Order: sequence, then C-alpha cells, then structure tokens
Amino acid sequence: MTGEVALAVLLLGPLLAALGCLLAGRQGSTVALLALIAGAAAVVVLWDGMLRTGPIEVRLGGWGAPLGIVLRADGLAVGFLAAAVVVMGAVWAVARHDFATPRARDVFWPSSMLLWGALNAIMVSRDLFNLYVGLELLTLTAVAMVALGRGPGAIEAALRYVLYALMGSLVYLLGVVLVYHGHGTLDLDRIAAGRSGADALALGLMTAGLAIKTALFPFHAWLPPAHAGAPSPASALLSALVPKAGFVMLVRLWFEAMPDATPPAALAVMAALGAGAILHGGLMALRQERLKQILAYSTVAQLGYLFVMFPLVGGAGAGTAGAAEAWAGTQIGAFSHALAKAAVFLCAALWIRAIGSDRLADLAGLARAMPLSCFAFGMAAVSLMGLPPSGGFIAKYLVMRASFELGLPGWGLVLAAGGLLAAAYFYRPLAALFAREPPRVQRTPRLLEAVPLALALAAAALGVLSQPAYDLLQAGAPAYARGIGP
Amino acid sequence: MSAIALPDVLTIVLTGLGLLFFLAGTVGLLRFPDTFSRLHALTKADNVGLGLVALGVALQAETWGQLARIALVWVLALVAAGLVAQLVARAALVDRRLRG
Amino acid sequence: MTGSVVLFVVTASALIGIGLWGFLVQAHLLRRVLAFNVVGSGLFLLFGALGWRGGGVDPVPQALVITGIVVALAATAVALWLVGRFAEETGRADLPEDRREDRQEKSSAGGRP
Amino acid sequence: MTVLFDLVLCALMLLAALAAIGGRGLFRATVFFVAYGITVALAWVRLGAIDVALAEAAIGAGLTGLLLLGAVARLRRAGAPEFPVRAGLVPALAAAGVAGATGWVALRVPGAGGLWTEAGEALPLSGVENPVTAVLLNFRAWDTLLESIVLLAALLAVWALAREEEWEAPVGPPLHARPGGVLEGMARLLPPVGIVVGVFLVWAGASQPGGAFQGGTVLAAVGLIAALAGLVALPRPDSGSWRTALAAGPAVFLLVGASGLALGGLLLFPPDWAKAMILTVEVFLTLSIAATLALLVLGPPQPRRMP
Repeated sequence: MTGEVALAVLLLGPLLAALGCLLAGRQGSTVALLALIAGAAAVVVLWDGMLRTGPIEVRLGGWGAPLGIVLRADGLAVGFLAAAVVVMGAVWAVARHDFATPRARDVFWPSSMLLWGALNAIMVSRDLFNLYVGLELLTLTAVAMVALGRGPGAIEAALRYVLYALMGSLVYLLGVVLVYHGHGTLDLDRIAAGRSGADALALGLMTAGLAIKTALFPFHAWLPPAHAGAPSPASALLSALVPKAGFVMLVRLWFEAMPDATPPAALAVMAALGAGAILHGGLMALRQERLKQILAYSTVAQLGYLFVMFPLVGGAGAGTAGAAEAWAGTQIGAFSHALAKAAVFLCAALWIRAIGSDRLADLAGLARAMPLSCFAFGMAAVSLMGLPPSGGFIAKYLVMRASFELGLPGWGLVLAAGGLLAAAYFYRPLAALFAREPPRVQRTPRLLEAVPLALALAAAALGVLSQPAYDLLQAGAPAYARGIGP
Repeated sequence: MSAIALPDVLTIVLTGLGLLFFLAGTVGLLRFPDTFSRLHALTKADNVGLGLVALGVALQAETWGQLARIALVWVLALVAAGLVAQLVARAALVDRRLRG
Repeated sequence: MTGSVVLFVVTASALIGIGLWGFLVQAHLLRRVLAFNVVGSGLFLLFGALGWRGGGVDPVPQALVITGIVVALAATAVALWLVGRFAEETGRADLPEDRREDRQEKSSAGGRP
Repeated sequence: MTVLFDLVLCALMLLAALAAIGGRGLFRATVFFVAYGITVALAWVRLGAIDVALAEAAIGAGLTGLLLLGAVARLRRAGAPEFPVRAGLVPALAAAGVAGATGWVALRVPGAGGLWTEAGEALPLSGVENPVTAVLLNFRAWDTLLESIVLLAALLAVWALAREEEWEAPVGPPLHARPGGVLEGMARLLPPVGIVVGVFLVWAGASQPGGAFQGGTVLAAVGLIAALAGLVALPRPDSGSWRTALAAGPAVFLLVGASGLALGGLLLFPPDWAKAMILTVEVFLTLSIAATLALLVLGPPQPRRMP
C-alpha cells in the first residue's frame, strides 16, 4: 500500500505543485521545493519497496487491463524517477535566481513541474495511449521552456521543435491505432501475450514517431537549436531528461511488448542510426563556437550510445547473460548521462550569468575565478567521455564486453570511437577554461557552484557504486534483461 | 412503389425545394459581381432553403424535444446569418473606403 | 465489415496520405499546421471506423479520439501562435531550411524527415 | 441507398481536404479546412459516434478553424509572403506509402473486436450510463486528467511568447467593435442561449452524447463573443481570478483522484459514489476547459497598438 501512496505522490504531486506555482506567483519556487522534497521521499520509499517486494503495480480505478490503465514501477522506472528528482533538485537550486521577471517566473516554474510530472507518468505507464498523452504533455512543456529563451533564434527553435514533435506524435499514434485494431488492447503485457498481422507496421510507425521525439539521427535537426536557445537551467532539463522518455518507450515497445516483431535487420538499423548519431553529433560538436551548442550536439551523440544495445539485447543474443549486461550497461549509461549533462549545462548557466556569454573565447581562464564549477565541468566531461571512474565508463565497459561476447565487436568499436570524439569536443572548452589569462568576473556564491559539482560527483559515484544501480535494474526487470531465456 | 405515407411525401418535396433555394444561393454567390449582391443572394436564398429543409425534417421528428431542437437550429442559423452578413458588409464598406 | 465502413477506412487512409504529403512538401508553416490537422482527423476517423460494430463505435476508441482531438487542438494552438510570432519577428512564414533560394547553394545534407 | 450517401460524403471529405492543403490562398485554404472539419463530423455521425461528432465539429472544425483564421490575419499583418504550393515526388511517395500500407493492413488484418464486452460489463459500476463518458471519466480517468493538464501546458507555452514588457497587457487582439453595433447586439443575444446549450451538453453527458469537452467548447465560444464585443474585460495573464478558473478543474480532478487512495485505490470511484464524484469533477473541469480554450484562442498578451 505504501508503494501505491509513494507512486501517487510522484504522479499527482508535480501536477498539483504546477497548479500551486501558477497560483503562487512569486512563491512559485517554494511550492516547487516542497514538491521536490515530497518527490525525493517518495522515490526513496519506492526504491526500498522495489528491492524488497519487486515491481509495484497499480491498477488505476481498480479496473486493470484491458479496460483501465495499469502503472508499474520496475527497476528501470525507479532509476529514471530517481535521476529526474536529482536533476530537478539541482535545476531548482540554480534556477531560483534566474527567473526573476514575472513572465519567466510564472511560465518556468509551472512548466518545470509539469515536465517532471509528465516524465514520471511516462516512466511508470504500461498503456500505449496513456504514454502518448504523457509524451504530448512533456513536449508542450519543453516547447514552453524553449520559447522562454531570449536569444534571437529561440522562437525559430521552438517552432521547429513543435513541428517535428507534432508529426512525431501523430506517426506514433497511427501505430497505436493499428495495435488496438490487431490486439484489442493497449496494455503492454497483453500485447506481448498476443500476435497480430499489423505488429510489424505498427512497431515501425511507433518507432519512427518516437525516434523523432528522441531526436535520434537523422531526425535530430530540431534538438541543437532548441537546447542551445533555451535558458540554461531549462536546457539542463531538456537535454538530461526529455529525450530519455522517448527512449524508455522504445525499449518497452521493442523488448517487452513486441519482441517477436523485431527482426535482426531492424535491430541493426537502430544501432546503425545510433552510430550515425554518435559520429554526426561528435563531428558537429567539434565545429561549434559556443559552449551550449557543443553540449547540445553532445546530447545528440550521447543519445546514439543508448541505441547501440538493440542488436545485443534482441536478436541472436536475446536471453543470454551478455544481453542482460548490455541492457543494464545502457540504462546505467542513461542515468549517468542525465546527471553529467545536467551538471555541464548548469555550469554553463552559472558562467553565462557571471560573464554574460558562452562563447569559448570569452570563457578563457575562468577556472581561476570559478574553480569549483570548472572542476565540476571537468568531472562531468570525464563521465560523458566514458573514462573511469564514472557511470559512463561502467556503461561503456558493460556494453563493449557484451558486444565482444556476443560476437558483434563492431558495436563495441563504435562506442570506443564515440569516447574519442567526446574527448575531442570537450578538449576545447576545457582548454579555454583552464587557460592562463585572469578574466574579470562577478562574484558567484560558492554554494551555487557546489550544485553542478554535486551532480558531477553523483555521475562519478555511479561508476564506483554501480552495484546498487545494477541491483535496482535487475529487481523487476523483464526476463530478457535478467539473462533468462525468453 | 407502395403508397408512401403523406408526411414522407411532404418531407421529400420540402427538402427538395429547400435544396433548390440553396442551389440558387450558390449560383448567386458565384455569378454576382460584388460583395454586397453576393451577400444578398446568400442570406436570402440560404435562409429560405434552410427553413424548408427544417420544416421537411420536422415532419419526421417523433418527440417534441426534437422539434424544439430543430426550431432552435433554424432560429440560431437565421440570427447568425443576418448578423454575420451585416458585419461582412460593414467590413467590405470600410475596406472599399480605405482602398479608395 | 459492411461496405460503408470499408469506405470510411479507405477514405481515412487517403486523408492520412494527403495530410502527410501536405506536411512534408509544403514550406508555408500555416499550411503545414493545417496538414497536421488533416492527418490527425484522418487518423482518428480510421481509429473510429476500425472500432465500428453493429450500430455504433466501440466506446474506448471514441473516448481516445475525443482526448486526441483536444490534445491536437492544444498542440495546434501553440504551433499557430509560434508561427504568428515567428512571422512578426522575421517577416517570413517558412523555416530557413525550407526556403527555395537557400536550397540551391546548400547541398541539403541530412535532409528533412 | 445509404452507401451512396457515404460515397458522396467521402468524396466531399477528400475534395475538401485537397482544397484545404493545395488551395491557392491561405484564407481559401482555411475556409475549406472548416468545411472539411464539418464533413468529418458528418462522417462520425454516419458511424454512430455522436460524442465524437460533437467534439470534431466544435473543436476540430470550429476552434481549430478560428485559430487558423486568426493566424492568417496575423501573418497578413506581419507581411509574410504567401507562395504557391510546391510539388515533390519523394514526399508524395513516402506519404502514399504510409497511407497505402496503413489502409492495406487495416483492411487485411482481422480486428480483435475491441473492448465492447468489457466496457459493457463495467458500465453499471461506472456511475454513468453513457459508455464514452464512463471510459473518459472513470475507466481511463488518468488520460483525461493528463489531457486537461495538456491544455494548461499549451496555454503556458502560448503565454511564454509574450514579450517581457507586454506581460501586464491584457491578452487578445486589439478590439474594434463599435459600441452598440451589430457585434455587441450579437454578444448580448447569443451568450444566454450558448450557456444553456453548453450546460445541457455537460449535464446530458452522463446519459446521452455530450460531456465536459463539448460543453466547455460551447461555453468558450460564448465567452469569446462577449470578450471580442468588449462586453467582458479581456483578462490579464497575472489576474488571480482567471488563474483560479484555469487551475480549478485539474485541481478538483487531482484531489478527487487522490481521495481514491483512502477508498482503496488511486483514481478509484466506488460504484455508489461514482456519479456524484464524476459530476463534481465534470462541473469544475468544464469551467477550466472553457477558460483555457478561450484564452488559447485569445493568445498571448499583445501591445495595445491601434489597428
């Protein structure tokens, strides 16, 4: 019962807080703080309940599938709920001072709470149409945040984002219609139990729609301008959390709902798109002049990492220990990317407020004036590159080992290449930050600089203490993810 | 054909007449030169047409509730058509005076 | 399935095709949002027609379509106000990558979706 | 005989859609889109789904058409150039491919019969007689709750477009209704009828076609007429009363849903209290939907420049 109460707090809490922020106006950030504290407590209760009694399932309204909606908090979901709370808390700490004007404040705080609520709803939902409504809510709040940006390209970036997102959600919905026609239900587990001739086309359409929403290469054109154009604290939320929702939905669809509708060729195509994202994102990041653009293209590349696991977990390797390793490695990689990417964007937020620009030339020698945040940026960059000790390293190691074990070394090499590219595009900002000349800088409270540092340390800790994360993922993981035959 | 009940015959005749008026209104819309004569054609012909069709359908209504709703539809359509025609005419006048 | 439902399924699919074509090929932003709505209504019509049995439509697709129509309206409103604001700021009604004169000298690497 | 009617209706739908997308002028395209929306609503009537026909006509054709007309006027004021439709083979093939594949699979794959029986069995316990309302406000209440929040999120995104200095300005376009003119007469005559029809739609939703969204849309339209005619002062984004109206519906829905926890399950409506709980939620939901839809059409606060 306490599990259901904790889930209720995590689902209804953020939405109530958003209404509170809308009505509270100036005290919006305090309402948000209260919701975050309640949310953090709920995640701890869920985490503990999960480890003891396995996944917590809630049949909304008591109806259950197929008529009602079923929610289930399994290891993967609780992992992302935890990452979301941590990132939201860090963004709250930095953004408290940022959104002073009434317009920015009255839009950012309700929208951030709605974004958090939508993300929680998507992570635990087992119903295809409920996932669609959650995804649409997530997208509209993200568009609101991009539109808040003051830069010249913010409106154009928000418009391109909304156009891509509109068509992505409709293509996904077309797949849902075909699934309902073929299976007579929208619940993931009941779809897995049945077969339908429409599965292949439906999965293809849903995957195309979600690929657009997750900005998987070649549908990534909307992400860099949107994440670079949004205000920095918002960019942290957009880059760290929003694309993960589409990714989790894809994982549930491909491996839990329709494992048989995924031929090896399709799995290889997904990994190839991921490889394309890693290369394209990395190369484009090398050519950017502004820090936030580098970080945005870094997100495009890092999202590519997540798709390399598809041929390893599905297809020939399905059900082997290697597949379970690849799956767990990818999810730990997603958690550590969320923490590390939020850290670097929050560093960018502090620097932009201190020196007014994020051009690499203007960042020269900033480490002497703001050592804490520059160190945090370095730590987070280490995790994004996948060097030890960091969650990124553990993730890369597990997936590479699995790829070698399963005889598909090519994908392991792609990850290695991605790591080199990441090192390359992070070198220029790091070199600028730790350069010799002392810049003129306005005092930034040390406490604020500690926030990205905490996130970067958490990403590093995920590498050292990866066992709890691994246990969490295994608790309640579907059969394919525990190395047990399908 | 078997003997059709009187109300059905009346319905067919009335709706047929109504459609004729709609046709006249549409022809007026396409043929007339300027906005005002088009508005004139549309509001006159279409409203009578709608009245006839409403009357024809009213004969098929079983309960008083349906009858009231059909009447409400007709009255609302009349009011809306009249008012909108006024507004469009005024806008056309202002537009013509601006363009000289 | 009786004849008229097959007719609605075919028409709905055609509407999706028309709308998708309109969205992909048009450059004018307002037409693209309009095409999005055509795809949406076509898709919902397909959902309802496939749920047809006896005298009416299965209540679950009906409820989902009503929810979908409202969500599509919300997204359309945001898109249209963004288009209006974009036009006020740039005086244009098409995204840079769709502009005809830009396409000649820039080889469209990556292309649009 | 009826198949002939459906054939003509489908032909009308396709022609209207083509004209809307391929039409020469923007205004012409929008007008054809509204006509297209009405034919789709008729198609829903032919399919026997009256609730959806109401929603499609009111929201799909009505409000969306209104938003499009507003956008056409704004684009014309901003001087954005119109340009002709462009042809393109690859997009045409892609679109035809998706549509063809969807149609082929939809016709070839036998349907799984949907959830008729389950919905029918659970209806007596749902507290309402109209199965669609039962699905919307009881079986899948979580979807509808999220949907009402989506409307609020959309409004926040639209308000985010206001420039910083305009935040205190009232929302909506510059008004030029003549006092005592025809529009004001219309704004005095229609609202009472509109309110009666809207409230009836919401109340009837429990047993006949209707519901919070369809009723809310009618009330929003009535509010818009009164606002554009200058009878009602245009709201400001920071006005407390309007924000309360916006938040009331979702807030009540959330609290009623949370109260379910005490009764044994999240979003649980026990059969004997279900009707009362659903009606309470529906009343507040209609208020919020009407306010949000009206504000979505009025848009972000704009400077008071004279036309």
